[in-house]
Amino acid sequence: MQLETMYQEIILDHYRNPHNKGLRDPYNAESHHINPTCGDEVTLRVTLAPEGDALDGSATVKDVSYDSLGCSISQASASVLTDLLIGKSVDEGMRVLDEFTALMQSKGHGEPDEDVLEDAVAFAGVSKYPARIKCALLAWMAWKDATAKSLATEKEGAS
Amino acid sequence: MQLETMYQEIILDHYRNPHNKGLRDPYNAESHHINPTCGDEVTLRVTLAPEGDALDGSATVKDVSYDSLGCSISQASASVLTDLLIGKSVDEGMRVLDEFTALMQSKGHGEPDEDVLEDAVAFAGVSKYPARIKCALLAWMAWKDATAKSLATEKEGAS
Amino acid sequence: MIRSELGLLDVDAIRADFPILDRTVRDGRPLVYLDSGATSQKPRQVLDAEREFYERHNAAVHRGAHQLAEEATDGYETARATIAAFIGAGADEVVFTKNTTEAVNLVAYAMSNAATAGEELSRFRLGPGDEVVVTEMEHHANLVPWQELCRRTGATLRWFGVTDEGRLDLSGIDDLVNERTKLVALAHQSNVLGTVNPVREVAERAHRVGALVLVDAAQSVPHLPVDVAGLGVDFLVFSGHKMLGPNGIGVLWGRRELLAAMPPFITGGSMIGVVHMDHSTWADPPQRFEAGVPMAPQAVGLAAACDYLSAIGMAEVAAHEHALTEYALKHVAALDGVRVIGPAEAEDRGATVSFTVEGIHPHDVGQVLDDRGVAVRVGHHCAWPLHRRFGIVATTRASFYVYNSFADIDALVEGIQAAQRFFGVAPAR
Amino acid sequence: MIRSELGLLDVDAIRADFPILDRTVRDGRPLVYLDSGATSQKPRQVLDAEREFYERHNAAVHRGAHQLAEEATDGYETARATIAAFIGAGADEVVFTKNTTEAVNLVAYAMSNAATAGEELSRFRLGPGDEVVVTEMEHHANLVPWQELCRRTGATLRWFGVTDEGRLDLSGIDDLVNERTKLVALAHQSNVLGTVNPVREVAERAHRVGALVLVDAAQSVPHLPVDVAGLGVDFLVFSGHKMLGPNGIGVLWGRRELLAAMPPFITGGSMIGVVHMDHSTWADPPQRFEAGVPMAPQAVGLAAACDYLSAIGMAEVAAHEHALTEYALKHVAALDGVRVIGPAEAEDRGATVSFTVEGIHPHDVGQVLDDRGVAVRVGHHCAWPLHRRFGIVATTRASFYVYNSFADIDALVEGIQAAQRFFGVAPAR
Ligand SMILES: Cc1ncc(COP(=O)(O)O)c(C=O)c1O
Ligand SMILES: Cc1ncc(COP(=O)(O)O)c(C=O)c1O
Repeated sequence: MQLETMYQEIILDHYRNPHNKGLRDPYNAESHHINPTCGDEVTLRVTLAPEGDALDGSATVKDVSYDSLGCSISQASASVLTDLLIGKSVDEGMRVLDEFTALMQSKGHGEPDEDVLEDAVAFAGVSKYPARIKCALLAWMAWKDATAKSLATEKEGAS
Repeated sequence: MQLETMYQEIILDHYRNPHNKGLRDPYNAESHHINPTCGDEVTLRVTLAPEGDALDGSATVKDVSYDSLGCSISQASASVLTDLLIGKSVDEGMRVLDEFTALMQSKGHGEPDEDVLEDAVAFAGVSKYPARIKCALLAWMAWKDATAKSLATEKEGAS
Repeated sequence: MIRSELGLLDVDAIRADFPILDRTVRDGRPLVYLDSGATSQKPRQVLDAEREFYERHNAAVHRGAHQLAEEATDGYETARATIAAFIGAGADEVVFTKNTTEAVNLVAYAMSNAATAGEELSRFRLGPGDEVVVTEMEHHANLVPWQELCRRTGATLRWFGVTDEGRLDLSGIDDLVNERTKLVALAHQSNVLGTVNPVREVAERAHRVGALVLVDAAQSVPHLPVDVAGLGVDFLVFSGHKMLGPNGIGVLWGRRELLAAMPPFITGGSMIGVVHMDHSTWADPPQRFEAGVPMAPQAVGLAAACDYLSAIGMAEVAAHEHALTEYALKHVAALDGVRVIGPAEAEDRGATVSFTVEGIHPHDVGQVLDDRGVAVRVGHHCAWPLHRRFGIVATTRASFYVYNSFADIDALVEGIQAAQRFFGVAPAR
Repeated sequence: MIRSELGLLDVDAIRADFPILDRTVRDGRPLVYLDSGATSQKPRQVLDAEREFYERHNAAVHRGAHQLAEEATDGYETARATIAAFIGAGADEVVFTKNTTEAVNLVAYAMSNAATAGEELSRFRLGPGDEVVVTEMEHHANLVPWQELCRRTGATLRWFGVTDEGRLDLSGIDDLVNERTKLVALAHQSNVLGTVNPVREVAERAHRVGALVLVDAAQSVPHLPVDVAGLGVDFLVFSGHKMLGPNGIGVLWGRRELLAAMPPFITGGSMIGVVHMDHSTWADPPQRFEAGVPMAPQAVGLAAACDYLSAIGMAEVAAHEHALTEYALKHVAALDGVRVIGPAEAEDRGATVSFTVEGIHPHDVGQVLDDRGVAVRVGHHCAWPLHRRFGIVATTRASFYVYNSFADIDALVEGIQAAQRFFGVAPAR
């Protein structure tokens, strides 16, 4: 029985009791992502707080809220994402995203940095199941997208 | 060496000294056929002489002339065709055509009726080579076509 | 083929022909393959036929005058005749494509090509005011090409709904299929619900108003005796890989006079009459629709698959699957929290059972099953609108074939229960 | 791979991998296969890879969450990466089609689909006043689809001529490729003349006027080292079956940003973003262009073919064929009454030698050769306008590959002489 390598207790906990679920106002940008193979969806909102005058990579991720429909892996990963990213700067968040993406593509051979990924290290087992990687990444892609939109909107506004 | 089963002396003779080659006037109808795999062509003219008042299956094939570009098999078969069909009635000609077509589709197992096919029995060996059957049939299909056109034109004229 | 009790086939004898069914997955679990609706496994006989072609007769067909080319052409055309006979068709009515999807697109693109051509093709022409009718249970392969045809030509797409029981809702047929209808495209058997549609009835209505009818038989030709004449339709399409045959080959069957009148889709070598720099003419069907060097080895493999199925007997295949479906409907639907999407009875229904498990996402159900060696499909199965119709995002689907037995269904049932326990939604017993 | 003298490959070692080359034809004649330009033979390694996929990993790719589906998907995508690397491309730029012909049609139909779509696709749009440029030496597969695209859109087809030596006539290039030109499509290597075209030079001119460039590499990728970046083109197409791979698989390579912007061709499952009854959106490339269950086993087989060729080394393959071409040009062209159609020198020329024999129709030449076990192709080789250009209806074509030797060419030369004797046109010696 290998099930436990994928469904770590941490994952099942986040799945059963998701953090920060439910869309909140106000927000800078929203993005809606769908996994075309299974139809799972996430709508995710990002609120950024500028560090200095401009909204850039130094801005703080003030809030992330989401609504979603999907499997345990996609639900848990959205929940873990909010815990990890809220309070970090955008640049730091992108680093976490890169680390998480690398872990997901590691085919089970990744050595996750627990200092960076915290609870998200529990997803190491998922990387052995290629069909589930998209589930784990769904909310992360939506966060990347919404964050990019937030920064772009700000730029447009400024120009 | 099986070459001789295809290239019977009769075939090579007709190929080297084709009968009735060169287009002649007058004629009832002409048809142009092309073998799309090798580009070989034949243009063939038919002149019919009515037996009674109407031009129908009882009419006599008064003349067949043709011009052609092609391999030994297609050339020889056009030449043999003119020998066989000129002077016969259209109905008789169609019977010869049927017999010849059946021989070509016999995959080398046909038992040709020499009374009907005369020199055309020499093509029995060609039926073993599927890629060459179209060569042997090219002029015959053109004759069928031109004859049908001749009869149709006559009908139109009459109505 | 020897039969055991209950109208079932001798599954052990059949399984011996499928090397892959002997393998294990996930740390030594025997494979229980319940995903034949996606693609079937292939018997040795099919793989041998294809390999024999490559190792003895391989050449470009219809393009050479040497002995190998003759043998390859003969193999290819003999395969066409075998496959045609399998569906009661004439060999000259069978066009090879790479799969069902290409076959549907062939007809859809031929119709848009007709739209820019002369009067002689008016039968296939479509424009604003014209309508194409599909159903809400179509696989994307028999939906998206028609959406695109309508987009290109300005015609309107309409569709039959589906009842709560998972049957085609024919109540509005007289309104839906009317004088403006140019084509009706529908599945013979749904790849999600298992529903076998009353194709003949729909075709009769369509023909009464002068519309053409295309049937997606991707899920019926592998599982039921199908006779194109009896169905009374105009076009029928299916894939080799779902019927024990190789990947990369599919079939478009079309009525002789329609194929003869229809313009080509993919153009290139071997489908031409004459070619000049500034214009070309077309060969007769089926060649007109088979541009380029074809998949001759796959055609030979598919013919071997037809021979394999014919040796079992398609009526016997259908009876076997009927027994499996009854058994599965009984035991799967009986589980607490399990909802079968599709008809509850096995009549006019194929061996495909899709379901949801309360409180567990299909992906997670599938994962637990996979962990136990049971291979099913999860997701929308390329029938997204149908899932939306039932208010769900995805289902878990088990689909059966000649090599499946009651024991496989028992493994499925135990797996669903294991998933319920694992995710803590096991009903109290 | 061991080499013998003269820059040749160790043909005996290679031939041992090709079971079919051991067979005899026509009453026991050893087979001399000189028709690789039509389709190549397949080494054991390729057939084994394909069979291993079917017997161990077969499942529908990108559609399941069970272990077989994972393995099948992995096999398919690993094959894509191998094939991409073989032509110096990124894996996400490689789209699988059934053959070269479909790949050309894909681009041609995507361009007509763009013509009925919105402004964002203007780059691919074509209409009256626009021009598409091809050459007089194209295979029908790279000519007829463009004729049809022009017919559908109202654009104009123009073409490069061919010199008496069988080279592309570039003298009018500045007139021919101009601001109205939307696309230039040309063969990398002619399948009749053997000519290797100056693709880079043509592409530079095309890009200067903003036109796209598609290269038909069906005859170059199997025989020469091809690097898509080095060629400087936008699209490149080829077939698996001509490069030791299986039938039923071909490749469209396209520049990343072009594929990303291009609308789909064949629509259906697995190429979608979302699907509603009345509209759909598309997946990213390469999936956008691969509707339906793909030919995964054939992709795995083609990757094995790439591995086989890479193990020999494509530079070595090219050197081997160059030596064969020089030898063949020398000995065939030296025969009285024989006229080689195509460059007389082996520079910028592949291992395809087409010729006429005075007084004997190519069909008859081919028949005599076949009778001696020598398999060549006769006819217009799907390049009818090119034959017309040279005032001939057909040629006999010998084409060589890694398993051919000087001895095979000797057999060809003796066969031609035998034909001359048989038909009584043997020149007095
Ligand atoms: C130069 C060239 N282009 C295109 C093709 C078409 O390839 P396929 O028939 O595999 O689509 C061929 C071979 O037939 C060819 O030689
Ligand atoms: C009902 C139905 N139609 C069409 C298809 C498409 O078949 P393919 O992917 O082989 O083209 C499928 C299977 O995927 C199907 O189940």
